[in-house]
Amino acid sequence: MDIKFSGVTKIFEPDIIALEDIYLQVDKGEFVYLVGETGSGKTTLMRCITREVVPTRGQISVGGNLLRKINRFDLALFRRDIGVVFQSFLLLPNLTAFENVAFVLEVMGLPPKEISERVSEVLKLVGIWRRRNLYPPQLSGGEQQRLAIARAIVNGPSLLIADEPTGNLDTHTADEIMQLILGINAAGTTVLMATHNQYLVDTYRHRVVEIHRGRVVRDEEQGRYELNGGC
Amino acid sequence: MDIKFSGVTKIFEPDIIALEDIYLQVDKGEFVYLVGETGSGKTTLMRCITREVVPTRGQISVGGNLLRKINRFDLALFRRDIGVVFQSFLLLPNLTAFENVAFVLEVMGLPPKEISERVSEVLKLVGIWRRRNLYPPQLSGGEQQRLAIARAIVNGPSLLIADEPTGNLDTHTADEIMQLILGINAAGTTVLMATHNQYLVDTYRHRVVEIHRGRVVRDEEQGRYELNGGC
Amino acid sequence: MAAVRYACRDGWRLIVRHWGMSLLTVFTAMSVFFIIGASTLFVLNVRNIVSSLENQLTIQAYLKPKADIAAAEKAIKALPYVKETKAITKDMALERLRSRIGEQAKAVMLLGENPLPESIEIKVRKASEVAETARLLVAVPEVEDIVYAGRVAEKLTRVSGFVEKFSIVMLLVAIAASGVVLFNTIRISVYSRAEEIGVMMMVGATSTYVALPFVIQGFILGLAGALLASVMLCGTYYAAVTRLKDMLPFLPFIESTRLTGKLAFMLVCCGATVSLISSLMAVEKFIRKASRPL
Amino acid sequence: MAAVRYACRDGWRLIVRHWGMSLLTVFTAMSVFFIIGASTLFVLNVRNIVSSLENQLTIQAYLKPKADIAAAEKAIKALPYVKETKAITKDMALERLRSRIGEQAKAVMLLGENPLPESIEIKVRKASEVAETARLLVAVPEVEDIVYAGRVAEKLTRVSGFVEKFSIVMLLVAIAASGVVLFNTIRISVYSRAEEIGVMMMVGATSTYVALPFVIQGFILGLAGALLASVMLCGTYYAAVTRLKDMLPFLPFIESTRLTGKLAFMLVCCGATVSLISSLMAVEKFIRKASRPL
Ligand SMILES: Nc1ncnc2c1ncn2[C@@H]1O[C@H](COP(=O)(O)OP(=O)(O)OP(=O)(O)O)[C@@H](O)[C@H]1O
Ligand SMILES: Nc1ncnc2c1ncn2[C@@H]1O[C@H](COP(=O)(O)OP(=O)(O)OP(=O)(O)O)[C@@H](O)[C@H]1O
Ligand SMILES: [Mg+2]
Ligand SMILES: [Mg+2]
Repeated sequence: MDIKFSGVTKIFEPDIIALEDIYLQVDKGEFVYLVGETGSGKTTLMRCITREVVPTRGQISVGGNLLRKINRFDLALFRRDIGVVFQSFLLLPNLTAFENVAFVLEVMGLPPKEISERVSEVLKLVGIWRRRNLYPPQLSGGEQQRLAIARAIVNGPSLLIADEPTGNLDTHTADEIMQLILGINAAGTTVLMATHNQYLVDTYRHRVVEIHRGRVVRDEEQGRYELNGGC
Repeated sequence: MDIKFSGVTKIFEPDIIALEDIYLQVDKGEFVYLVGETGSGKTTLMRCITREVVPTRGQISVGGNLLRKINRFDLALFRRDIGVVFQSFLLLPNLTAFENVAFVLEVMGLPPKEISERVSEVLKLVGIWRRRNLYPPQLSGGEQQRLAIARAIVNGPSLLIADEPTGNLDTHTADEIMQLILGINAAGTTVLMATHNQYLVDTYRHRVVEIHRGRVVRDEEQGRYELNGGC
Repeated sequence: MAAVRYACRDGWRLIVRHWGMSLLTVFTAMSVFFIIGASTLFVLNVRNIVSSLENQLTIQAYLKPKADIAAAEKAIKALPYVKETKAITKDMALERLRSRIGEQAKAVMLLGENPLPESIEIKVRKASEVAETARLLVAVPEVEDIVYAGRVAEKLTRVSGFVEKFSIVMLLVAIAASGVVLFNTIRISVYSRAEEIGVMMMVGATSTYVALPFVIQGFILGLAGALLASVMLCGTYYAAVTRLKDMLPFLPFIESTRLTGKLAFMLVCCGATVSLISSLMAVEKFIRKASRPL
Repeated sequence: MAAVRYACRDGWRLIVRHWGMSLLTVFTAMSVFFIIGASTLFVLNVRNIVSSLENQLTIQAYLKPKADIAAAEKAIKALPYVKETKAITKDMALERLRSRIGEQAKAVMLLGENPLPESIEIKVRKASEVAETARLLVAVPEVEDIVYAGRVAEKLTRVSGFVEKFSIVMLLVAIAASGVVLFNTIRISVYSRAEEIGVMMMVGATSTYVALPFVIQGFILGLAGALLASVMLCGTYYAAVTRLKDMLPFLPFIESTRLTGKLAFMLVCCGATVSLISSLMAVEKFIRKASRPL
């Protein structure tokens, strides 16, 4: 899915300008790093795409649909086609790891057998198959993060939004997960990844969009991590 | 405060061995990095120190007190002398940033004026003074993390436990926060910091304790980050 | 289809996982429905007793000397409201007087001929009909005078009427309270999961899919409460009636199983409806809140 | 000191932040306390009416011919249970007979001399004392015969006794329900903050410090409910009594402001106690859960 921001501004009441006049075009199948110092607006930008946040001004279209025009029911269907790794994971604490991932497929009405197969596969892929019967609060930080990633990719989304997906992972596991995401991207999924992980950005070079105080201040192909801010 | 683990084993029901036969001695005023792959047991070790988790076997003494022997009321007093940055922040969502930090001092019964002064100071120190009136869910990931750090250090604890305190920070801010923690350590506070941040560990060299599958597999002064696992 | 299956599973899971809270909810619903049921039975019994007391309302019509008692009875029977009549001859009247004033009634006999008049006892259906019937009786040629225990009977029925009205007010208050309590309970139960609802909708669940388990949870709890209340009510009612019948054999308590069966059925239906509606209302608010973007 | 100040602030904040839930809780508490108050008033009134009906219980003692009526009255007055006596002369008796059987009583007069006996009307305090008093009266030498409306009066008082008992049962059920409902509400309200409680204790708050705001919250809500219920109850009660007095002037309703004042006071105390206890119980469980290490 392609993403297009035209003049998007988001002001949180009363006067916090989280995004300011953002123009951004991400093509289908692209891989984009979103970097920027903390509080610069990366998460807010991503939440605009899932319509968790509606812009104060400007328009966003995703996969050709104007987000402003989408109705409540279609929004649910739309979200099924996007995988999101939330910065704070947002797992369901009353479901086991397995059930958390299965939930996404149950919502889509898949038959139990298929659900079980696909969930098992993806849990093994991210390496928490052994922990499948624990509840999120019983998992370590890194395990929760990997569970969140598993949930985001289980239904083969056309767009993957990953907000700081390696913040709780050791360097080795982070590398593995990065390979996984790159693989998904190679298979055609558009990926938007916000990260503070300098090593990953500098190692797996892709397009880098830098946000500074709510504005896009840098947008380069095969970019590096360094944060220049406004300069 | 000094910490002493003697033969600590923690088995989560039914058969997850999170910690196995840990012997560890941390002296007063020391700075210790806790490293290890995700799920190795770093958080569990820290939760033993705050008595959030009681070991299945073995003994822990902190500041000369055997944790097993401490009663409910003394535990509250004991915890006031420890600052903890939780991996998942554990902020109070119904209190503003300011109130979250002030809560720690209110619990101790400090006069409002002193509370207000000390909270203001520490919020400026971690750089979220401008966001003091927002509620945690309105803060960005990095801002929440800095708020958690502010809360941990506001009452000048004798022991600071920081679980992955830079996971949501950009490299520059992470560096600033690291300086802050080092400053606190220099002033005499014992610091135990679990981290996956290779850059920090390798730059600010201190004692490194590596955990692998619940066991201490490395313990060196001025260590580096690299994870060798059992080898 | 699959969605409904998952919803049932999740609804059941919500109940089991928070069994303490579930038990309390069921108990609360049970108390409220029990109060409703008990009030209803009380009202029905009061009504029954009142109507049986009303059955005992009689008017005494004294006939003119030498009047044809049979003809008079026939004329009176033809009047509206009159339910039953009973002719009382001179001898019967004397007998009654004797039982009322004791042996001194013999004095009356000294007259040689019995001076007491013949009379007809008339039963009507309702206290409100007594006065009207009396007016009509005056017009009957054979009747010389009428006497009826108007005041006492009216007093009695009015007391009962007051009790009945009061009970109906209590019943209405109980029903209103039941709705509020269930709504409240279910809403707070959803409340503690407001965040989860948000997460579910973020990963593509439709509002219906999210709401269904909560609605099913509320429905099951309310239904269970109503069922338990019905069982308890039938049990205690029969026990109470059996004892009361011994104590107050002259009071006509309702004993029909048809009635209690109907009441139990009504309670269960009422429980199902109230819990369904309150669950829906309770969860709807949070769905709307969770799906509102920032 | 400071802790109490903070607790009050936080308790109040809990209420304000979740005002919708707070309103519902207050409303629930109000309904329950209203039912309790209404049941109490109902019982008190029934009791009052019963005792006034019992006041009307009379025994008729017919005296022997030529007996000294004054001496008889004095002897009877000396008996236990007797509350009031009234001497009825021959003339008064005839007057009564006339009003009872109409003009035909004139026939009795044909005798020349009034054949009716003198009698004394005796009032006792309670229905249960009637039979015993009658037994004692037989022993009085001047008394020839006694007549009393035993059955009817007993019937009446027994119906009232039944109503009273039933209402007391309802009252007990309502009190139990109130405790459960408040406990439930407050517990679920704490429930949604179980995690917060854990966090607070992790940063060094004592259990008391954590519990206090919740207890204050519950206390304020319960108290508010009880206060509102008291106000509503007094209002509706006076309105109802004013109307009922018109309708049923012969029934002695309780109108004393002292009584309703006392009842309101009791309700508020009850509300405070119940809410305090249930808040404590509700929060205590979560404190224990939160402070239990893994
Ligand atoms: N609901 C909200 N109400 C008010 N302010 C908000 C809200 N959400 C975000 N903000 C503010 O908007 C700014 C941007 O937040 P955002 O979460 O997008 O930052 P970020 O780039 O993701 O930072 P990080 O790297 O720390 O996650 C922050 O300063 C934050 O405080
Ligand atoms: N309450 C619990 N019940 C069961 N298993 C648990 C519980 N808490 C932790 N574990 C398990 O114990 C192991 C160690 O967890 P811990 O959180 O200590 O890891 P960690 O070193 O902090 O990892 P990370 O770097 O990902 O935070 C994990 O595999 C986790 O699943
Ligand atoms: Mg962010
Ligand atoms: Mg951890």
